[in-house]
Amino acid sequence: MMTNLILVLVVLTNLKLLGSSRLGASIRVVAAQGVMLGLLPVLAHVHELSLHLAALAVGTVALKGVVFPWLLFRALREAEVTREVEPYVGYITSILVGLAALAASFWLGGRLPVSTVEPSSLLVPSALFSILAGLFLIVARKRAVNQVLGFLVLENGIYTFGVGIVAETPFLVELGVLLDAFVAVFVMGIAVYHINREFDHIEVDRLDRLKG
Amino acid sequence: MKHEALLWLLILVPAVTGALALRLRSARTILGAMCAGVGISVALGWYVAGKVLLSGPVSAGAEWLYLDALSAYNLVVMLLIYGLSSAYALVYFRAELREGHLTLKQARLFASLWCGALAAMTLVFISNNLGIMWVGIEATTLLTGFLICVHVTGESLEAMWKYILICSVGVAFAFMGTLLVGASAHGLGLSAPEVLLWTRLQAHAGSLNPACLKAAFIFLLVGYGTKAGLAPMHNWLPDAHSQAPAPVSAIFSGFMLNTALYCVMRYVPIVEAGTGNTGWGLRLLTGFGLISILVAAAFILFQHDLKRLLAYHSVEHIGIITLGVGLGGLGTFAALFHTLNHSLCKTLAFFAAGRLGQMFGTHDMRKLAGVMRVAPVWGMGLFGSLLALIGVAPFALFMSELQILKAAVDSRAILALVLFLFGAGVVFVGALGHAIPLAWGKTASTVQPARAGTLETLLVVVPLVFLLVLGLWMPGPLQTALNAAADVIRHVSPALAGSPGGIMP
Amino acid sequence: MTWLLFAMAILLLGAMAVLLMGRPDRNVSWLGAGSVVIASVLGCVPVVQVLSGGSVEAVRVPWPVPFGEFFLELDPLTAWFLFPTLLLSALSAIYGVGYLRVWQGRRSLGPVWFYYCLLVLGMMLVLLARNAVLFLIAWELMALASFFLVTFEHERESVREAGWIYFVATHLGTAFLLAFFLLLGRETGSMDFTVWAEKGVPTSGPASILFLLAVIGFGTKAGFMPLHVWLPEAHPAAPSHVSALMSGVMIKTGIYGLLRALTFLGRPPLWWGWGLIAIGLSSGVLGVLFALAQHDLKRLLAYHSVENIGIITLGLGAGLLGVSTGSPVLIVLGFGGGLLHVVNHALFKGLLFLGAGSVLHGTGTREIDHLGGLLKRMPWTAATFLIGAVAISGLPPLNGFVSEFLIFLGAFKGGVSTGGAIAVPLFALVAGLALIGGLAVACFTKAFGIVFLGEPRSEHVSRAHEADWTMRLPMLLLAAGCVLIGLFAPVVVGSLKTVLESLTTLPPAVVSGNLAATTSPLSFVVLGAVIFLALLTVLVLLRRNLLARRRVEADVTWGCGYAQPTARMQYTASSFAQPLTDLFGLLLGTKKKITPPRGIFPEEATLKTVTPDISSEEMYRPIFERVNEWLSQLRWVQHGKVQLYVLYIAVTLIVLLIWGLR
Amino acid sequence: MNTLSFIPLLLALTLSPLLPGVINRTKAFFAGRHGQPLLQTYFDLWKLLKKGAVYSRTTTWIFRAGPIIGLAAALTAGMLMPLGKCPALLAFPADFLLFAGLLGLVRFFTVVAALDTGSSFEGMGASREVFFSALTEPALFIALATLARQTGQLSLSTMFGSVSNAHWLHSGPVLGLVVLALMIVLLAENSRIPVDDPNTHLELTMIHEVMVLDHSGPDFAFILYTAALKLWMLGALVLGVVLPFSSGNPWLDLALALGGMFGLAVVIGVVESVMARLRLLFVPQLLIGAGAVAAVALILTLR
Repeated sequence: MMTNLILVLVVLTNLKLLGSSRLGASIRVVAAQGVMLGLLPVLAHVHELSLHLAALAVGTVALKGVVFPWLLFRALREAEVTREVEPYVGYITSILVGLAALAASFWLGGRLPVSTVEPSSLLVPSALFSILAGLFLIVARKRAVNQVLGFLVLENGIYTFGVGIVAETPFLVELGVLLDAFVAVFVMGIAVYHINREFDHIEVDRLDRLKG
Repeated sequence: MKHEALLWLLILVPAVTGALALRLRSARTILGAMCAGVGISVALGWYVAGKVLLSGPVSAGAEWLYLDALSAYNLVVMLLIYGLSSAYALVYFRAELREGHLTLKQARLFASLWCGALAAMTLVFISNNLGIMWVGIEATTLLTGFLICVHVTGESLEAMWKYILICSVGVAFAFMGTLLVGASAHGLGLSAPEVLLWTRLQAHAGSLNPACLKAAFIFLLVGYGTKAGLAPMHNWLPDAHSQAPAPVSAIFSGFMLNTALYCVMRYVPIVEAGTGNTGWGLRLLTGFGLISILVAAAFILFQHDLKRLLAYHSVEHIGIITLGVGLGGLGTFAALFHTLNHSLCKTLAFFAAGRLGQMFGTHDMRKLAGVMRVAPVWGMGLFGSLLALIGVAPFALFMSELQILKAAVDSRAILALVLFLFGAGVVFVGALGHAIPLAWGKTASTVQPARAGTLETLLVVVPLVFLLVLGLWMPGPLQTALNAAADVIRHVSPALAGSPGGIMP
Repeated sequence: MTWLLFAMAILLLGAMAVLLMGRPDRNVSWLGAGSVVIASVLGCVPVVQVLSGGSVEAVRVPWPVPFGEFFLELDPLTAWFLFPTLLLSALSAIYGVGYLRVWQGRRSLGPVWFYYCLLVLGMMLVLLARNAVLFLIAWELMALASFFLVTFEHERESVREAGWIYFVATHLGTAFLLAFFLLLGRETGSMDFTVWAEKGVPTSGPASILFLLAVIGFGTKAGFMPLHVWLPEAHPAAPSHVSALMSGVMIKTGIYGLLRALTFLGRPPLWWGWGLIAIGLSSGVLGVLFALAQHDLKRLLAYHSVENIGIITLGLGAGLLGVSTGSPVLIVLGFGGGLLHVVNHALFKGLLFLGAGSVLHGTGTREIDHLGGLLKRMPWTAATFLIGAVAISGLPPLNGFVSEFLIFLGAFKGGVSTGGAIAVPLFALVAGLALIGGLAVACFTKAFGIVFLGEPRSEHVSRAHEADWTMRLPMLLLAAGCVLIGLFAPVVVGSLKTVLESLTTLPPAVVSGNLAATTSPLSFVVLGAVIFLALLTVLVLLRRNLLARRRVEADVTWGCGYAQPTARMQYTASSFAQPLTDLFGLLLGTKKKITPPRGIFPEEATLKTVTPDISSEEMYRPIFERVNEWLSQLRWVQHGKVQLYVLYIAVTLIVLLIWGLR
Repeated sequence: MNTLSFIPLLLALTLSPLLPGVINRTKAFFAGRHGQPLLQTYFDLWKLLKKGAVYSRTTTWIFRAGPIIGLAAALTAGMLMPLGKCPALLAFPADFLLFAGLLGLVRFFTVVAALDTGSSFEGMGASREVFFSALTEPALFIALATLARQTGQLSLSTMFGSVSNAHWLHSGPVLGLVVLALMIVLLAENSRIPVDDPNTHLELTMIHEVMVLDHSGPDFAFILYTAALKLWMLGALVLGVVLPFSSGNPWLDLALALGGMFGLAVVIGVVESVMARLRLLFVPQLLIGAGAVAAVALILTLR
């Protein structure tokens, strides 16, 4: 029950991301999404709540809800930008695409016979949808920050899938994954910082000196 | 017990060296320490791998660490490349130190990341848990990211950004695939620590959920394929290779790509068995291989930047290796052989490209000409490796490609044969057209000839001789090793097991 | 066989030695040439043994390479090709000592001799190998070594270009051979020539595809007409002694390979013979026509190699027709003529290239129109070149006539008796060969006449000097060879017996019978030749007596009343060939640049003609350009926008997912 | 070989210089002149053999060797050519190949000797010589191939021996075409009208004559004799096809052949009188035409 609620919220947040041009807002949305997903495993296995699940939840919330936003906001401050410059795909169109992607992910989810721990017809589709939405953000936006966000959403999608399906994923693996996600964002943050200092802009589409 | 310790050491030694590097005071000592650390792990790794290749797999840490023929073989090659590249790094950076291009900070950064990357790659090879294997790959990506911009410039930053972003996305897919594999094992009653263990999965491969497995393999192939530089996911590769310092490029195309490809190979037997040995996954591999060869051919034809040219050669050869694995049977054997040949040859090429680039101050082949006269040793290295790369006999690459072709013909994959020959032909035409002026063209008067030291000469001669010898004579041990490694990929399914790939009866 | 192994070992050692020795170049040359000569002498022992009916045990050593085996065998066919190879290798090596002396000090000669030894080694291995992998390695070794020899003067842009064309051509040819061997391997489940020869390909199998693959693959090396583009580039670029070796024997490995391949492919359908004859005609006629249009001496000779390969192919084609119709006459005379022409061409083309080399060496130019009157300055070169020229024109009493006689005779014998399907191609062969002969005379009267006779056309000639003995000796020996084969034709043809027996499946009696039917007219030919020489001496004496007691004056050439004839007024190569090149202008596409004389007292008038190769202009260039365009379409893929890179990945993923889960 | 087979050679050696005389007389007759004596060629030869020689400083031994080699080759070729039904001294399968080869040798050395002088005129003549002969060669061979196919024989002597009325009756047109082709070959090879005009003295139009401008004395005698022999032999070639019938008596056949030979000379004379020399541009067409004619004949026999 709770799971489905969260999943629906995840879907909605994704659509919101597709529609919003203000980077600050997007970062907050992603943060919120992170927190919800952090809670997901706990809610998914309320009955056999174990230490490692709890730890995992805490870690996730801390990272996705606190650290990442902080990193990104710092990047924003460095670059003194607040909004996305005119993107490749307009916001209305983006949302429409998003809906199409949602449909697609439901279709795919249907074809994908995975038996979830906590049976929920929404789980796989919403996970896939997050992945697609993340990809879309990366492809359709120009600000580097937006691409980091897209990457995070993608991560979230996979994470959803992970906690929802393979409850028995070894703790070590989870930890490694979290760590990697963290480092990834960290690295990207630094990259954004460098890029901004080198080019005094963070518009990725202007990074096209290397071609051919 | 002894092996356990060794396996742990394999990761610890480079990690510690990396940490140590951050403490040291002078660039030279740092580089020295780095080489020492790498040297030790090479020795360790070869020892363990040798044991494995002679007397079967070893595992440690409740089976989380596992080394079988396939991983051992890859480990050996990887360490060989790493050793060579570290030695070369000395040569390369000594020149930069002379011109004061390398600050202490940069040296520390480089050394620590270099060792860290080694640790991460080793982790990939020795971990039995597919999740940890993935962690290793991701770690490699992130650590090497900074290696690209040891010298921070606009281009190097751009390259790094593309590299990080694209590879992260790709590798994220790979994780999705890993999860799906785990999901496909659902209901087999594997306990939490076991579910992602390769050995376990492989034991139950027959009874995994096919649909799930297919989806998983697609995610894995696209994901790891991105890291391995298979077209059309290869676009980050030329940028990263051309911007990174030569030793890093050497490692990149010398073995990081193969590491990612190794992960795919790991899944091949599971997927094949899971999908009823219909060759479903193999067809995918063949397709990607051919596309990569053709795309690379197109870009090699029109390339002007030497390092980008080499990068596209990597795409081509990764494609060839993938094709080989996809053809199965003898092809697998040949693909693994080709891995060794290509890595050796490509590292040599990048060594030469790096040094010559330092001498000429450019990698633009319209200016970089007549290297045979300017620097005979490195010139020979570059020309030789280029000839080898385009498949001129009697270099070893000709041999492995010949066997892959044979595999294609024997499995009646005539289309593959034709496309491969066409692609290779285009590559030959294009690359030779670049190589001849490179070797003998008219040199700008500003460039002054440079003598090559003993170490440099060794770095050129050793790989070349190695390639020549392997082209004319395959030692028995190598052959058994290759067969053992290949059997890991193909033994599961009779459909895969083609001709043994040994000496003709 | 031990002899041959010794020979190869010596070559290998020699190669290593010259590479390590470095300076002084003089000794390097002698070391390299010496090892080649010794190797050749050693190698000739078993060759002669086999050709005279003996046999030599094969060598089978396991070779730890997948599907490889170090399997060498010396059967008569191999021996027949090996003989000219060794001979010419040795002679060209001796020549090279003198020829390369110019570069001493300017350039380390070690590498040249290193690759020279490797080239000889490679050719020997190609001819001896009985295992596909070994053959391919040897084949590539040969290509690689010759590539480095062709690019010897790599300072020159044109040479680098030539090297590129050569290596690309030969490598693309190899690609077809790879397909050929691998397909054969699949059909028979072995990579062993002997197995292939025994099993052969079931006629149901892809025999015809294999035949085509072999023709293209080996034809590229041999220089069949549309595939010949590399010859006119590579031969002029290479040092002359190397050109001699490449044109004399290396391209014959292509013929050898084709013959070898035919022994694997079982009973040929009729159209194979037609195909070979068609190829032979086009190569022969077009080859000699293009040669006629050249005024670069070595380029001219290169095109003549194409022509002679054409003649050889005509022989093979006739033989093949014989095989498919079971007519021993055609088999024996066709293959026999072709094989004999292989040797003859090796002799006189080697000789001519060496001669051209001495001219280049002495005058520093290959441009025929800048030469003239060289006979006075280099009498030896001129005399030997003349012999070569007469021989290659297929005139009695020299060797060129003998092999063409065989082919002609075969065609006539076959054509007189058989039905149209066989007779038509055979008579086409006759007509074509006749035309080739006539044009060859035109071409070599031009080459010899303009280069060596008349008055010098430029100051290049004034520097000219006769080559030293290291360069003269090989030419003399080769010239002697041309004469001897001409005079001992029946013996030589008789020695084809063993070869033909091993090549074809005919019973010895049949072979020898048909050969006898050939040697008897040949003995008449020889008789004629002897009479001719006798008459010649008689007439010489007669003339001497007649002139002895009379006044013999020297004066200027009769200019039809014109008092001051100058050297510039002489006919040039271009003007000499002009009528023919005009007549066949459609095929040749000669480009003229003319500034006609103007006014009453014209200041200057010039004519410049270039004859680019038709197939490289009309065929390969377009193909390459098309492929270029087509592939360059792909380049937008790498436009530098990271978003789109990610898009590719996403699309790939989604498409595959939909495909995989559908 | 019986004594008889020496006869054709002897006749060729002795009577060949008579042919030009006959031709000239015929032309003179048509022109209404008295004309030069029949034996003019003999006189010329005799005179030249007695003369000294003048050589150009440009020339070398090639120039001196040319005529000798030419004559030697021509004489050897003479041994291969039968006369009518009377077989040649040397008769063996495909002897015509040697015959053609020897004529080629004559040509080769005439040409290089001409080039040796470095004179532009002789160069021009040489160029044309090789040009035309390259075109006549195929015609000659196709014609011979047709004959071989018709008679099933491979030696000139046997070919001519077996050409019979039957052949002419059975496949007259074929033989007719062959004769035509051979006739053109003869005219071209001996540089007669319509291909070349032996007694013009405008160098620019000449082919054979211009090549030998510089030769003098015995050399020139050799050349004249060679030319006469060539004419005789090619005449015999045509004759062999034209004369189908053989009376049993060889001597009669010989007489007949001789008559035929001089008849042929007369015909040539007539042709030269009634025709004009073709413009050089049209000569190739004529020669290729000859080849075509022969080819038609061949195709007719093959069908």
